[in-house]
Amino acid sequence: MDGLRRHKGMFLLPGLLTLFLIIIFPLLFTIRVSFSGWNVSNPRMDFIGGANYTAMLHDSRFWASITRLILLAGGTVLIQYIIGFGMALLVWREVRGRRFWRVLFLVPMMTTPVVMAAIWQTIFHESLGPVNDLLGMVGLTNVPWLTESGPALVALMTVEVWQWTPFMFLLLLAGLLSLPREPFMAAAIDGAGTWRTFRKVTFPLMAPVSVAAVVIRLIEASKLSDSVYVLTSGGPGSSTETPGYYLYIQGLRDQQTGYSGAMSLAYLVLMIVTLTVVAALLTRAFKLKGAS
Amino acid sequence: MRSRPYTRVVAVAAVAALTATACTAQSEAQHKSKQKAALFKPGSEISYQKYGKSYPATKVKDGPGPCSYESISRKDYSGQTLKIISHAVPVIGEPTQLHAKQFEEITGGKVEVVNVPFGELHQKILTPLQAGQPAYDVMFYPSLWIGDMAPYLAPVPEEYLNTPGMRDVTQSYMDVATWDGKVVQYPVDGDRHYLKVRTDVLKDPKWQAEYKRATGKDLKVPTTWAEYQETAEVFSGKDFDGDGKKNYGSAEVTKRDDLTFSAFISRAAPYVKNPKVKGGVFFDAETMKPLINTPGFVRALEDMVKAKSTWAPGGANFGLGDEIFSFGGGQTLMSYSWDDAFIQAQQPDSKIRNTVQAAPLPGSSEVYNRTTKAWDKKANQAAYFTWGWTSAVAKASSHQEMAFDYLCFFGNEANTALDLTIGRFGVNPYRMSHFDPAFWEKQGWDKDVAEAYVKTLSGMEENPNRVFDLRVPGVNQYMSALANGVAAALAGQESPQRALDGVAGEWAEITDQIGKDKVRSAYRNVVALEDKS
Amino acid sequence: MRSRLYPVFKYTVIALWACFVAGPFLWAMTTSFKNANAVQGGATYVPWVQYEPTLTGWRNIFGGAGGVDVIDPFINSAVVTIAASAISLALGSLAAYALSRYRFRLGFIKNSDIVFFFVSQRIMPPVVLVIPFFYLLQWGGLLDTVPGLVIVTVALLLPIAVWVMVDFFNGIPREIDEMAMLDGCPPFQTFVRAILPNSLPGLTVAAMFCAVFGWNDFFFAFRLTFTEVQTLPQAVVALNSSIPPWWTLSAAALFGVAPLILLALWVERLLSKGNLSGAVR
Amino acid sequence: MNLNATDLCLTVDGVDHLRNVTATFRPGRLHTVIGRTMAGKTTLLRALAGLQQVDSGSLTRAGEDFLKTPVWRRDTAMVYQQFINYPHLTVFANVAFPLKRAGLSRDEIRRRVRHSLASVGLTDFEKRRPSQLSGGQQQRVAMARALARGTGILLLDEPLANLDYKLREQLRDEFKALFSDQGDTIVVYTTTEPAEAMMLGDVVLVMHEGRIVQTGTPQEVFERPATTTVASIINDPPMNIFAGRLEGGQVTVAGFEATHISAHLADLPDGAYMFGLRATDVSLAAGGVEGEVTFVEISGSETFVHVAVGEIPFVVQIEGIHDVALGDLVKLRFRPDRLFAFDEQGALVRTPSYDLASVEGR
Repeated sequence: MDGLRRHKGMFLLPGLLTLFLIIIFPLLFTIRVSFSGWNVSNPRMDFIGGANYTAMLHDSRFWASITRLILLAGGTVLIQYIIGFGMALLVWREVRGRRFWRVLFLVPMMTTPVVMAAIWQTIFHESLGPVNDLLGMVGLTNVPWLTESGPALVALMTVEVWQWTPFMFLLLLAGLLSLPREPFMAAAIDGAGTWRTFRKVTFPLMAPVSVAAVVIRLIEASKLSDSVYVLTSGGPGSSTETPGYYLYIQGLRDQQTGYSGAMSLAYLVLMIVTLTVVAALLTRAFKLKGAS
Repeated sequence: MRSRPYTRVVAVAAVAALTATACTAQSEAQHKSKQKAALFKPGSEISYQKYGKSYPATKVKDGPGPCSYESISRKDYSGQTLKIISHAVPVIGEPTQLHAKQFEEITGGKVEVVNVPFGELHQKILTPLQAGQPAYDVMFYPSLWIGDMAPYLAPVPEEYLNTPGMRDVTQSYMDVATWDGKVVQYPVDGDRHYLKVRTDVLKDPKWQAEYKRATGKDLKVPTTWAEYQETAEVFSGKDFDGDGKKNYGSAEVTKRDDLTFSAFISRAAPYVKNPKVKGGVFFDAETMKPLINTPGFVRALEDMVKAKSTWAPGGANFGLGDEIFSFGGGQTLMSYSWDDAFIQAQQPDSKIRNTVQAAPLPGSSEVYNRTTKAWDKKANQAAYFTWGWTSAVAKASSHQEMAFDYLCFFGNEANTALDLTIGRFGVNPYRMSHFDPAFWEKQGWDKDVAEAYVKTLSGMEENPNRVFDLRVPGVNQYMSALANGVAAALAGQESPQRALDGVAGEWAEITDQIGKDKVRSAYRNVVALEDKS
Repeated sequence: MRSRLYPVFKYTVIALWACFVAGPFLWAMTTSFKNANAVQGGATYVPWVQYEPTLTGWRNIFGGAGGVDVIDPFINSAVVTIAASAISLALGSLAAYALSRYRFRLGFIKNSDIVFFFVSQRIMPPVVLVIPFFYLLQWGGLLDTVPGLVIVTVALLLPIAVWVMVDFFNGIPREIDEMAMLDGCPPFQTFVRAILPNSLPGLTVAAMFCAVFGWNDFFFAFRLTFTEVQTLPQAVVALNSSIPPWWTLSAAALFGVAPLILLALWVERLLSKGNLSGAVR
Repeated sequence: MNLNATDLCLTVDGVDHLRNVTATFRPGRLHTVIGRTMAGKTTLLRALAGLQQVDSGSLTRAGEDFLKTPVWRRDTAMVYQQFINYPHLTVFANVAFPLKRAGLSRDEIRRRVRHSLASVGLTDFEKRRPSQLSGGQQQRVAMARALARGTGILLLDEPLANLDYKLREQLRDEFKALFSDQGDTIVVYTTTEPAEAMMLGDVVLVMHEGRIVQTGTPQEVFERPATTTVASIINDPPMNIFAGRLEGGQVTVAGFEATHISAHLADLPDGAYMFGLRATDVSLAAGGVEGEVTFVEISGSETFVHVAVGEIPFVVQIEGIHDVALGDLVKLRFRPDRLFAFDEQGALVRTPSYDLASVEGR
């Protein structure tokens, strides 16, 4: 196809340029604004040098939120992957009501995160919600879901797992359904059991899908903020703040545009580097697993 | 869905920008009303019933004056569109929509309303104003934002200031609406924090005896925060309403990014507002040194941390709505915040109707004196005029007549009378005529409940020791910093003193960032109101 | 090999997960028929038995005075989602096709870097973009308009479309392109006549992701519109007041989810027919 | 309207795919390109089609610079090894696809498609999708599509390689008939199978490591393989090649002492040579050179016995099925009159006089 150089631009450029044009202004704007003292009462593009960046280095809330995000995103994505893969395997073959389960398991990802978070807030409501009520019925005490940092993190992760496991489920189920049959027959002839078949055949074959699904989920999970916003407002104290939510507080609610610009850029660079490294590591890890 | 000719939009934007800078050009760009026949006879009976079953059957008489149904229905606004931003439904958002619908019906104009959650309202209003984008004609927002909004607001014209309804607004709420000597906000709501208690428990001999046993004191409505704490502790964890579920002592707004800062100021007011000391509560109005970490505020925060033990499950993450559900649903003995919870508890279908009582916020047995740096050992009471909802018209609006007519219609005597009775509307007494127990009795309130309510509210108007919100530019930043500090202390991450020291540091930074003189001149206006008495 | 308990185990796990997935919907369903009193008394589940159901919540979302009208926002959401998804799919599949079939090299930039450029747009926290977008759209006079919102939404969806379609096109043998060209199709016709018709499963998955992310975008729609273009999530969030009417909120949430459940049905059908093979890799 | 390739060169990542390929393809002729896997056959076809750019060289047709002609205007049809059809179209639409692009009338399209499908025996399959057909049927659809257009150039890239043996033979026979109808079309057909190349080709081009090493009629190539490489490529099983010496009309093969006398080699000068002997010209006998059986293949009615004589591997093709076991010691008998002689560089020096009938009979 190398003979068609003249045409390749025709395909790529409309999309690339569109995205570039839409994105370039915000990016330049953010870079420029990060060197300004633009805030709510002084919305001007003045120049204050690197003051915002210096302030950011000393902003322990920001750095704490990044550490927290790594745990939250890593943890939820791992849980989503395990459950998503498990469910995909269970409804992959030979199960009654297969179509019903599949549709049901897809639905949460179709819902609006902010809206569902509001519903979850009522579910975790410590005195009026059903979770504590049901726990009470089986004789357990009230859990301070949204008022203590441990349970609040669990609540957040629950919401994230609920919302996005279907995404994993979809990608992994589609992956499973497109697997060739031959290796399974071979494994069956070899007399491999369920677990061995999974470990030696299914899992290695699913490695590419798995890497893609995990990476894309990590990207999305890194923006985690809607559910924080609605459920805990980052509380108690600042113990459930994520960078996304902290940026929102600084940049939009308090309109510290300049400062949030600096943080955004730092965050963006950090995320791109982290995710690239993670993606590379995952690819290698899965390849090794697949080869063994 | 309409697609606009963009050139026109740009042109309109340019015109708007011009009008914003050159006020002389303003009158030419303004759209005016035409006259038509009235749709109402003077003094007609007004009721919301036709808008649905969720409205009470109450009927009131249309009042006189230019804002009445009768007068407004003479105006013809057909072909004009008014754009309004308001708070989320129902608090203030629902009356905004309801009156918009009525206004459309009687003037033929079109009114578009968007409703926005509290946390988003500030930037959603301010961003277009700052960008010179004529997004909204009318804005409903918390009155304490006046410092940020004032530069973009159209002063209320003389003819609206002279309506009977406006003249009846209490002095405090006119003060709150005034900036640099001009009335720039249109009062539609009067707000203050006060105490709510369950009288069925307080008057129950069994509980009185129990309280006596526990504390050796008589059970009564607490008048100091120390008593409040004592009472709350005794009743927390007991099933005082006999429904088989545990009850708790106190419900407070504690969710960090909700309205926690107001709850905290309520608790601090009697400790920090010394009638003998003038010149500012939050700052020293001369030096602009933050006072937020002075012993009075620290004491209040210590109280609040102590109070945690008396909160219902989840009480440390209560937004205003949770507080209202908790008290209004009968879960807690006491609560303090805006009228909403009280009115909610007094709704016709409420389980605790007429078993609640309003009382002034608790006071203190001593008050800090920042000039002598010592506690003055004397009982102190301070009225905290917490921010309430207000409304304003954008200077850049080209529909100012329609906008002010809408607001004057919104707040006409008939509408206000009906709105006051609907708890979820969040419209609370702000005119002298609202302080009439007879009106509330007509709504089915018991006489003593109505009287205590009116006395509590009007008493605040008479209290000379008053605290107002920090109505300066950047108020959200200050309050956000304060809420962070309070939340950190409540979560046990920091001691109250350390937390407030941190807040003081942030406040100083914020002041520097915004400009000391700008903040000072704004804060002096607030201090003038407080010290006037 | 498999123990007799395996089916019991299997259906137990499936049922447990199903309960978890369906729980919030069931809760929202029952809450949507409550009123303030039914909510304030603590958690209840069964109408008539535990509380007296009312239709207030549902009435409120269909023009009842105590709520917000969801019909106009629904239409707005649909228009923006469909337009933005269509544009993203068109531009995205063109670009993805180029990245799958041709080799690009510009200095150190290779195909994989261009793909990464697209995907990396999803790493950007929305907060970074929204303020500049405000000024960008203001400059173009596009604030509070459908085209403005569509442009912004395209920026969100295009990366997804490219990501899904690159993988999908990689799974279609190049020989099909070559054959089409030999059969007399210039490159663009080749794409339209030979490749696109074979990409329906991929397009479906991409369309689904676009629709889901477009339909559920609250952040940008909220901040870049004033009154004219209210989308459904905005309408629902407008109910998140300081006194949240749980019942109306629940009804609105269920209403907003409904059209996307149809989408889930459609996707499942494609899945069952095995048409998604190679759609996601 | 010849298609002339001159000095086509292509190197990708340090590997030479085409090295100075020069060839003339003539209308109405069927050119078979034979070579081992990776010899550059497919690359050559793709270069002719325009699907592969070359580094240097020229390609012209009727004075036109073909390298500058885009693929879609090259008037070329191609059939792939992997049964490529449009998966989304029915058999009918598949065949009609290029015709529609060419702008033919609907009636004409229908006529041609029907004709073409009939010629490959798929008349009743019009409405099926390719995925509902067997491999052989799918390849017939691809053939029908390529033929229906009546292009000036028809390229077939090992079209039978992925089919089973039976089908391959059947289709090969059908192709012979189909191609004979093609009038002025230039047909280029690549294969690894000598029999296919011999049977179908008007012209045989032998490729090795990116080069065309010999061009000629099947008979020429078969009888006079220019090099040892060609000799091994165009014979199946490959010709046995071994080094030896010729002294006074006597052949001495290194590794084992054996002396043969062969008349047709008698006048060659003495020296070191490479010798070639087809597998059919070696047989198992009671006496002769002894070797050890390393491998036995039974193919249809023939048996291939691989025998190692010292270090030298031999393949022996014998009629019928023979019971030879691995590790058996057998004795080989060579037919000295069938020896090919090549010089030490592998270039052909002398061929045996061959009876052509025995070639075609295979």
